Amino acid sequence: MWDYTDKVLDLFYNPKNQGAIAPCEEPGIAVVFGEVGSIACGDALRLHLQIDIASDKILDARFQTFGCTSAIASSSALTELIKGLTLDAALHVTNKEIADYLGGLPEAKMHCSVMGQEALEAAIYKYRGIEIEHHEEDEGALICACYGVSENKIRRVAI
Amino acid sequence: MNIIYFDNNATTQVDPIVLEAMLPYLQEYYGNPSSMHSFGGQVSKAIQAARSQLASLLGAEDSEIVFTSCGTEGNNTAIRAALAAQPDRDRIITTQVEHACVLNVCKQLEKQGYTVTYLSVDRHGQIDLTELEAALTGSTALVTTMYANNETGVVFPIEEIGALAKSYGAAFHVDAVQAVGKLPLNLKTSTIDLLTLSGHKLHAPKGVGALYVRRGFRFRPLLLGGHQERGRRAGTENVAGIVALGKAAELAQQHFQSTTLEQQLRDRLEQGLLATISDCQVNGHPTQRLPNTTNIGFKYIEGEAILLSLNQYGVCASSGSACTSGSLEPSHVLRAMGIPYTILHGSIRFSLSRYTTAAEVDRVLELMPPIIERLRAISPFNSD
Amino acid sequence: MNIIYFDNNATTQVDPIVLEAMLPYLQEYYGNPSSMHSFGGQVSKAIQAARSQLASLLGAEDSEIVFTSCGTEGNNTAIRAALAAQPDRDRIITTQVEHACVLNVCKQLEKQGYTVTYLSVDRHGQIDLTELEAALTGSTALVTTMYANNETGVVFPIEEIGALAKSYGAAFHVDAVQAVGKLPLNLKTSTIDLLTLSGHKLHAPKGVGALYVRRGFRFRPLLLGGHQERGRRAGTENVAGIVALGKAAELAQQHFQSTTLEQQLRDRLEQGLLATISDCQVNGHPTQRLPNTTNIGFKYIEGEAILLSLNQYGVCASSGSACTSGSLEPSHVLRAMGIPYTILHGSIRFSLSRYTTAAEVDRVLELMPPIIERLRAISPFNSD
Ligand SMILES: Cc1ncc(COP(=O)(O)O)c(C=O)c1O
Ligand SMILES: Cc1ncc(COP(=O)(O)O)c(C=O)c1O
Ligand code: FES
Ligand code: FES
Repeated sequence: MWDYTDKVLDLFYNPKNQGAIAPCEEPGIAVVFGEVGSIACGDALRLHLQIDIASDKILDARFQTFGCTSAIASSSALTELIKGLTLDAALHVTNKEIADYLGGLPEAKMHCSVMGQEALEAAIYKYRGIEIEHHEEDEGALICACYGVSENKIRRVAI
Repeated sequence: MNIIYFDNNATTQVDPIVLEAMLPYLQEYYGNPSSMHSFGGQVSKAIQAARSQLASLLGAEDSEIVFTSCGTEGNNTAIRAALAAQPDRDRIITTQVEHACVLNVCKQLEKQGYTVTYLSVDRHGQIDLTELEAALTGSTALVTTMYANNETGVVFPIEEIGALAKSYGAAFHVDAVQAVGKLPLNLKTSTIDLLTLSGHKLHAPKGVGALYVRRGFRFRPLLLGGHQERGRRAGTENVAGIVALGKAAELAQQHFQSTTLEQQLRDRLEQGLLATISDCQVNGHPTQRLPNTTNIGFKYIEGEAILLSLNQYGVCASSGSACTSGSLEPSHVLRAMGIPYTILHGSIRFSLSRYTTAAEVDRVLELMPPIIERLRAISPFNSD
Repeated sequence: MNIIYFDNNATTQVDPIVLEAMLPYLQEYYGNPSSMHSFGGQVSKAIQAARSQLASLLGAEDSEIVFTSCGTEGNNTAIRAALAAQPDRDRIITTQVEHACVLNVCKQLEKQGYTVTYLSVDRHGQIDLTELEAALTGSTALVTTMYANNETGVVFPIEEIGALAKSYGAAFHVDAVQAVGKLPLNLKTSTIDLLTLSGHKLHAPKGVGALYVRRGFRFRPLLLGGHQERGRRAGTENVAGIVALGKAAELAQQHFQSTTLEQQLRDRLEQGLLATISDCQVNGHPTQRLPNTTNIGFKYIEGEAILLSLNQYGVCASSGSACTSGSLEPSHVLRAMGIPYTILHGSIRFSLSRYTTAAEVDRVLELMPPIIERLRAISPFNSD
């Protein structure tokens, strides 16, 4: 059985910021979402951001997650972490910070926090109109077949 | 918290009568059954009695029973014994939906030069006998299939499989770990050469199992050493475990009708879930299925999240098999059945036992809809 | 009849404290340790706790312990794992006095092309390190020896053996089934790569054992299947047995001084027999010996007859090892020691435990002289 911290379980049972953000007509406010994973992989995260255009700040963040306990808790943790940050600051949030916020994740589940970081990148890059570079999954065994995370990638992101 | 245990295909509760039977062998009767003195001799008699009890459940002869430490040891031993008995044959036929302890041995054997055919299953989890027949050749050493699948409960037509195997002179091994005690067996009139079972699936403790070896079958032990089990399995016997398995076999025979009750409760659970929750389906065969098992896939959500939600209320269920539950891969059984991805990841198994009550079923029927609803509300796919 | 149990090298009584510790895992805590739910998770924690208890007795790390079903499985697994780890080496060194579960594996390996050296022992049952050194070559894959002999209690100088093995890059496996709990071990500072033990020799029940695998040692499991024991031993765990072994290890550590008492009683028995019965001798080393074991040869008579006479009074002793006691061959251990035929057949082993009392020793001292006298009176050789 996975050894989940109380924080993981709490955010799984009572997730904060779950759901979508409705499109906003107000001037100066932008709503955007980023998505990673797919139903075929077994994990997917859609991260919604409401951004104050002038200050570049995240006013609100919400998530929709298809995935395991850690994936749901990580998504919720991410939204808590980035609310109020500027987009540049948010881009510096690492999956390790997400895991730390949760009081740690089982080793085999660390990749579940990577998804959050990637969805955030996807959302911000989309907002900024930047083409996302796809990391080459060169060497490294696939350890999470569900959405193609390689061991290398986990190391790269986690350390 | 009260536990509602719907995970009996993973392991079962030791029947209190079984515990009572084994206890003396953890207390005053601690002798070694191989010893010369009567203190050891009486222990040896207890093992013989357990052998008869188990043989009787299987319709086998006492001398055809070899006690082991678990189903995994039984399967590993049986497969290797069958190959050693026929060194001139180099092909194995099994199915894609076997337990890891058969599949991993087969994979290892492929590295050693054996050719292994993994029979496919249809969307109900059933194999196709014509595919089996096409795969059989004069160099097939062994056909090894389960009797009943641990994840879906799907039951294979073992005697038809065995008849085909025999017609090509191949040995026939059956992994009956999930079937013994739930389905009838009469090995006397069967095509089976080797059959594996495991105590902890039928209300005996973990750490004991047995291998049936048809009389006259050329057997080669996996564990070498002393003369225990007539030289077919060395190592000091798990005496208390063996006595327990014997008693559990006797009880299984007595309780045989209770499987009808189990099936009624299983059906009530299954139909209740299908009726109250949208977008879900049974993974498995509508009729060729163990009486105690239902595997249900819920669209748009993920199995672990369902399990952990149930866990909060003391309800034990599972996804995949227990011993691969640490892995992140979706079930190889459901993938082999071609279950669509939308459902694959959200499939969980409920497995009942003779201890299951209607009240427990109703409690789960009450808990599940809000759990599924909550998780679907979190999921991005629900509304798509 | 009151049993006087002097056959603790065959198997031991389960300590009541051990039984108490394991019972909950035969009752309410019946979950599968691999399950996702916390009902299974708590069982997994109990296994981890037992692992720590055993690791502590051995001076090992928790992750170095692999639970098995018995000493035989441990020895079979260790030997095959060591060979698989070094496919380019094809020589094995062992001794002539190993347990059947080492010797029979070696014999099988000879058929598969391995060259096995069986080191001889002197009349005290001790090996010669120069013979070992002469046998070692760059293609020695494995040196496997016991720590203490089950029949005579003779203790081998394992660290010297290990140092020599290492100097040739060979793996070193120790069958410590008879030693654990009786002799100190600190694997952290040892040359041992693999070490086997069996629960039922140290007051845990039959059906559980463990294999120590040094961290970093390239290991290959014998039983393939699920992910249990971190992929090093597949099969649902004998949970109650493992918990029992953990507790037994903890108790062994606590009772360690009691081996001195055992030795005093053993010496009293040994010296008493030598003093009151003519024409008998100790088979084994005068000092390099387990504290609990004495093997004594009585000229002109036959061991089974002695054992049966003792049995009449509820005294349990043995000749040879328990698991070969069905065979009619005289002990391979005593033959390797060159024990003369006049004594070989009349040798029996008394093995004590922490439960042995002075009164029991005295009772045996009282019973033995008339038994020996009566049998000698029947024997045709007595008068020679
Ligand atoms: C030295 C030695 N090795 C191995 C074994 C085998 O252990 P088990 O009977 O637990 O398989 C025994 C005892 O039977 C033994 O005395
Ligand atoms: C079909 C099947 N075969 C084999 C096994 C292995 O049995 P054990 O866990 O006793 O080794 C299991 C259960 O774990 C099973 O369900
Ligand atoms: S995201 Fe949790 S297992 Fe893949
Ligand atoms: S005469 Fe009885 S064993 Fe040989």
